[in-house]
Amino acid sequence: MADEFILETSGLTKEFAGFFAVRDVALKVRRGSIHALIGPNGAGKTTCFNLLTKFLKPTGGQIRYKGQDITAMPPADVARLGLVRSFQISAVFPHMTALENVRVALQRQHGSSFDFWRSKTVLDRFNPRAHELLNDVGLSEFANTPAVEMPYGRKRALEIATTLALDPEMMLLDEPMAGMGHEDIDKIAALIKRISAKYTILMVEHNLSVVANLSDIITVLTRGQVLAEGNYADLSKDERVKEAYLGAGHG
Amino acid sequence: MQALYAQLLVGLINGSFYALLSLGLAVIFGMLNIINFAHGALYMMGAFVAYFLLNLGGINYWWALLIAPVIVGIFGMILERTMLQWLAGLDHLYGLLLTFGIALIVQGVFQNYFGSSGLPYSIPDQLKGGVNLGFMFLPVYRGWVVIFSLVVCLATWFLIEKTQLGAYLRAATENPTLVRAFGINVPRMITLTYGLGVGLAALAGVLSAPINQVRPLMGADLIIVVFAVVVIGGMGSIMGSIITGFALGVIEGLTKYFYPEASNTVVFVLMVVVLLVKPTGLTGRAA
Amino acid sequence: DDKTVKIGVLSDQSGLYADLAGPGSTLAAQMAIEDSGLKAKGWTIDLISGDHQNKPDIGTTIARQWFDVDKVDTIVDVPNSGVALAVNNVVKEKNGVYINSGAATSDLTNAQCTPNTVHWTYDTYMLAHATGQALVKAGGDTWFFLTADYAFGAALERDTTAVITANGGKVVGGVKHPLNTADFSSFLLQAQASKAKIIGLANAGGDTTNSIKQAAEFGIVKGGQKLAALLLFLTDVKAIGLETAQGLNFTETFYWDLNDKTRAFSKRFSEKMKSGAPPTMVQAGVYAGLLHYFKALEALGGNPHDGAKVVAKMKTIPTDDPLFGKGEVEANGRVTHDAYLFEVKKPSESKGPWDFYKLVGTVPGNQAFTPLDKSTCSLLKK
Amino acid sequence: MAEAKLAERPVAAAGAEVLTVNDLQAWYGESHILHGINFNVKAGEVVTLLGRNGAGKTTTLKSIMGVIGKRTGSIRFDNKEIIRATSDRIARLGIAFCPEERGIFASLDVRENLLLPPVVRPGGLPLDQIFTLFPNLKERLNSQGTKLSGGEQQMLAIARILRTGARFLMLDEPTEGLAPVIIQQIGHTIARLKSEGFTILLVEQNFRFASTVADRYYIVEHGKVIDGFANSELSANMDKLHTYLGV
Amino acid sequence: MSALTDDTLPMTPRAMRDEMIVFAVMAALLAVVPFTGIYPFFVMQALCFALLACAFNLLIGYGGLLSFGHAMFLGTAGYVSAHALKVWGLPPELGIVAGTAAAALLGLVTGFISIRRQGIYFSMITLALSQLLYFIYLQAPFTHGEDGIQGIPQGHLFGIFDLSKPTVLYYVVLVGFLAGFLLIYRTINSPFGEVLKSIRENEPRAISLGYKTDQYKMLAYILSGTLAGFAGSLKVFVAQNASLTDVHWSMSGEIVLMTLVGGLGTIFGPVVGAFVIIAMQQYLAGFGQWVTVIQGVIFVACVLLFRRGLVGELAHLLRRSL
Ligand SMILES: Nc1ncnc2c1ncn2[C@@H]1O[C@H](COP(=O)(O)OP(=O)(O)OP(=O)(O)O)[C@@H](O)[C@H]1O
Ligand SMILES: Nc1ncnc2c1ncn2[C@@H]1O[C@H](COP(=O)(O)OP(=O)(O)OP(=O)(O)O)[C@@H](O)[C@H]1O
Ligand SMILES: [Mg+2]
Ligand SMILES: [Mg+2]
Repeated sequence: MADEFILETSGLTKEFAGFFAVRDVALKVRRGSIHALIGPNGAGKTTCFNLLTKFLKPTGGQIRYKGQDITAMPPADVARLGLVRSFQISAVFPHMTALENVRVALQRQHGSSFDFWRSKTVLDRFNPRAHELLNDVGLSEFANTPAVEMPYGRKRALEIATTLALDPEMMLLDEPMAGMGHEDIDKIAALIKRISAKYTILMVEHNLSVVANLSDIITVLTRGQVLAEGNYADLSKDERVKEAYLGAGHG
Repeated sequence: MQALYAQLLVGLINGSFYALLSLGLAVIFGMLNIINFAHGALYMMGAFVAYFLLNLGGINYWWALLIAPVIVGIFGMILERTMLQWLAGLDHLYGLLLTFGIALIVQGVFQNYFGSSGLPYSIPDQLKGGVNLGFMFLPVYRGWVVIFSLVVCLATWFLIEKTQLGAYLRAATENPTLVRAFGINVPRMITLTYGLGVGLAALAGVLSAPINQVRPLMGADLIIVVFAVVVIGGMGSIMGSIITGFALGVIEGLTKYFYPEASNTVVFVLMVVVLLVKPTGLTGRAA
Repeated sequence: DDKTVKIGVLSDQSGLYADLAGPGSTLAAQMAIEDSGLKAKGWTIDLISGDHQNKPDIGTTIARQWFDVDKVDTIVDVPNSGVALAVNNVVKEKNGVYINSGAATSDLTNAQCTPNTVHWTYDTYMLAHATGQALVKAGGDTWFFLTADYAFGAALERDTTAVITANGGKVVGGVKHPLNTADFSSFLLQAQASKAKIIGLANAGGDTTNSIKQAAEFGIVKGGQKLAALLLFLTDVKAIGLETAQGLNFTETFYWDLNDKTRAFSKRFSEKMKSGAPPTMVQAGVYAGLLHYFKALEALGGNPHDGAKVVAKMKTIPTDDPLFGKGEVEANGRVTHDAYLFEVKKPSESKGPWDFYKLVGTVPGNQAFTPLDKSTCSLLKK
Repeated sequence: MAEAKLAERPVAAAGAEVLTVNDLQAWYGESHILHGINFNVKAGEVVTLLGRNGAGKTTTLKSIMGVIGKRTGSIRFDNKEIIRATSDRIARLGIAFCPEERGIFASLDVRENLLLPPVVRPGGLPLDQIFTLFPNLKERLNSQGTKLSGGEQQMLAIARILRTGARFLMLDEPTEGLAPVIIQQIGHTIARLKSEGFTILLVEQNFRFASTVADRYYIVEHGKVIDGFANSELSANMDKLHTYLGV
Repeated sequence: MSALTDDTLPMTPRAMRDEMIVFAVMAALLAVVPFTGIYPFFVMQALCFALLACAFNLLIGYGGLLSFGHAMFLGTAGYVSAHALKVWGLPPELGIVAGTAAAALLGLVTGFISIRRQGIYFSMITLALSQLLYFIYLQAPFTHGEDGIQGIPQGHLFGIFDLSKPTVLYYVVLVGFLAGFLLIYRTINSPFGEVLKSIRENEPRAISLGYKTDQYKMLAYILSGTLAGFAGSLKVFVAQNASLTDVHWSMSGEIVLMTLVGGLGTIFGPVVGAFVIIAMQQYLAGFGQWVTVIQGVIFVACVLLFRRGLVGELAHLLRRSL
């Protein structure tokens, strides 16, 4: 591949009525890496995600994805280019089974599905792949359970499986571990590690051990601006990062 | 030009009915998340109660202004306690259908007992006659309607937007369970709120009794327009519905002058236009 | 011969017209059956009633079912022009008899006339002519119209305008208002500004009552202008109250207090009404229409169950009944009888709960209704 | 100043049980979630409920707060039975609850959110102290409640119940989504509240955090309390914890 | 629309086999109606409304969009078909096509305006649009205002079937209804239907998966409008008139009522609901003034006591999807 950065922003800015949630952020995500975005609460991480996935319109700046300027592209198109996000609050289709949840995503992969005259049995061809994905995230036993009835951690896993079904090139994960028990955290962390072989991952996470173990590179945001960038070992020695984010007990 | 002033003023008068009615709807929608289709029927009840008070109890207009909203408000609270209460947390659709059913029942019963052409109610003596403003003859009663409803609207707005009680109400709309867990008796508050919204409708009914025929269907004809006002103003927005109410009266008045055939339609045209430009109404929050 | 008859009273039992037709029409029909004396002569006459809810499709379904399943011979009343016209087609298709008393549309005896239809009581043409002519002759020669913006209102305005100009009067302006307007102040201000002597209300029902009520509020009548309601019923006047309605001019073809015969009938009628109300002209029309129908049946010596045949018979016998007096059923189905211009009494003049009208003038039947040479009914072009 | 006021208030004698839960069962609609929860909290203690996702910790807190439709058994607070009480009455008795999903109100701005819970008795934290604890909030006071970042919302949710003067706080995963600095601050806050005589019932996934503040632990599994021990016995119980929670 | 899905929709996975059996029973029952002495016009009318309610249900029950203006499709198609048959003298099949096409076009135009609005705003904008149309039809010369278009010729379908014969007309309407019903059924159970369902469940998530949800909702809206129009065109042959009642907002309310009584988001609910409501209108007619009160009571009872609707409650009891 020609360019080593899959996603680049320059001067990315978002202003809410005079308040700069994100200000002049230049972010470069290397293809195939796990890139973590950390920072104190309200630093602008989620806003950044929203800008990258077009759920918010930037006030200024540029976003380039695979060399293409996507600053003005609608959200569904961005997803079609292979840039897919997960939500901070788990997002599933509650009254559909886990299998159906994943299948809807697989279906999107294979065309536009405006065919209201065909039977949905044509979707059965996606079942093997859907089971495979559920298996990957450890949800095989839940295949026929409606998503509402699943425990929280499993919903997160399901959401990741659904995202993977799109076969994205790049995934944005917003606090994938929030609210999870230790077991689940380990599982999901292992999963992320595993899939990172194929995909580029940008994630926001407050769980430091996860950040430390998983990420290749970390960008620290504070007050909407980039404070520092580097690997965990370096950053945890950085006084500014300690003060703004890590607090006394670390490093 | 003079004629235009007259039309503007007349529009404002109508606007005050829209404002009062849509205010009640907005309060109920905002706080209970119920699209109160029974609003028109309750407005009608207000007018009828005023009629009964006068003709059966010999109680005059001024007392009716006070008593009728209370009586209808209590009726509303009974409705809330016995029926609407069970819809908390359900889709809007159910509240809409239930209140639609209630409206049918109330209107049907009134029609059975009082026929469809209605009953007369005359203007209180103190407000009879009119003043010549030069550009028009303004019946005193109409002037009173505008001023009185303006005062009521602003008082209601203040209560809901500027007091702690209002904050409770707004919070309870979103998450009644949590507000209750903070120590507030939410069910009682909601009942009272419904009573308030209904009382506003009844008040509008009393105000209109001397102007319009007191008929069982007087509210049914109006309710759709008032819905439009609430939607244009932004569902649940108090100030939005007050301003839109008055503004719409004026716009409608002007239409009646320039293109009368369209005067019933203009509201809907406006609504479509507003929603195209501002998907949640002029001041609304997301549905 | 077959001496069984089945009659269906199809009316608005719960809506806008329930007071002026509705249950009272059913009562009028019952009384007509009793008063015809046919039962004593060995006839069996059944009566059913239905509620068309002012919806044409409900009206036609009921009508069709009555003919197909219940074997009804005759449908009477049917207020609401839309429903009336829809039912008109069904009756023709099923070759029944249709005695309409409740609907205003002149189309029933013009463009849409059928050999099965008899239109009793009133129509828009008559209302316009009687009122317009009388008022212009009385000096009301400049007019301003408040017209309900749909076919009915337009027809009234058009017909009245024709009469006004024919009699030397002038229409100085008008405004079309949408159906079911709650507030008329805008329009009334315009009417006031026009300085016309007469403000013609070419509307109906709640629109009429509200415009009258608000006209009083804006001091229109006090200011010297006169209101002429082109369609107003007894029940409307009751609803507005004399205080407000006094001085109002309009036309009806029946009033309970016209003469001894009408009073006698009305007394019997109101005793049986739940509300104690005397009959309206629509209810009276149901009664009179049925009486005439029974006469035709009797003349035929039995029920042929052939609507066209019965109606043809009805057209050959002159009408004469205690409520509408003498008249005839014309070839197009139009029944002609006298029409009366009334004025609403002052509260001080009223002696009883329903004592509302002063008779101002009478228009003879042959002048009040569409002359045959102007009727567009296809039955006439032979 | 606030301290002075606090000191005047009669604090339940340390060691007395303020909350006693006995055979608590609870249902969501048809599904039976709690199958007999037993535990107690003594005045001035910080007690933490631990357990896997879906074990029933949140449901336990909600049952105490009275916001679960169907519940049976016994919950005694300050020697009053509250299993049948409505949640507004329970709150008035002096229990405050900070829910897992935060429950910030979108139609209220931050200030209104903060001032929303009525003061149930004197002695709550004054606003200036709250702002020292959570400086972000002061800055965003006029923002719409739900426009705050995830973590800011969490701060707001905790802050608003500190104002009410309730002496018994139930915090459901208060550290979720918070930056390490803030978590440390919350730890300090809890310690301070405790020193001022507040009693706290905590639900935590973040065991590391819990271990810095808790006096005692209970382990919840499948809707039952299956074990409990004091902080002092922690090291002896690490193995068990590992099997229970995978820590 | 979350609470809607929580409370009313069957959670069990659909069992297509059950549904096909019920469908076969329904079709068979309807096919023997002319031999039972049941008044066919009543059934025909109910069938038209049943199709209308099914079309409406496609939008709300499966797309989560509550249209409060569906009468506009019914009425528009009715007027256009009636005009085509009576004034232009088109044969029945072309009359139906004209009416249905007009409804489709209307769906396209109004959908373009309304589809981006959410929740209650969608309902209200559809209501506003249908009110606009109502006023237009009240005044347009070709609709004949409140008189409506009367005496519409029924003619011969494809030049063969004499529609003025009640039995022939009955089977034509029945075939039309069944065809429409099957199309809706297929749509629900198509790949498109799956996407629709996911949008109803969680729209932001569907967007993030790369679905242009507006386009799916639009297609569902147009389909629903077109089928509602088809029902309106069929109805013209049954009632032989086209009138303002069909475009009035209270008709839109009635459609909602039918669907609700039968069971929102159930396959057969709208059919049952339509039959119940039409039967009520017919048989309650004898109660005179109390009709509206009784209707109101039914509304209230429905919402308070059996919110899932008749079929919905039954399905819930049997733990089946129906
Ligand atoms: N729509 C909005 N309007 C106004 N302010 C907003 C809006 N969205 C976010 N903000 C503000 O922007 C800042 C950044 O928010 P953001 O959600 O991006 O933070 P974050 O880094 O994700 O924090 P956390 O770790 O707590 O989730 C916050 O102070 C928040 O209050
Ligand atoms: N509203 C609900 N309806 C039905 N079941 C529910 C509901 N809320 C929770 N549950 C179920 O109740 C069980 C206990 O849930 P609870 O929220 O109490 O767990 P928890 O211990 O707090 O877990 P977590 O650590 O994930 O917050 C879970 O199996 C969950 O799926
Ligand atoms: Mg965030
Ligand atoms: Mg929990």
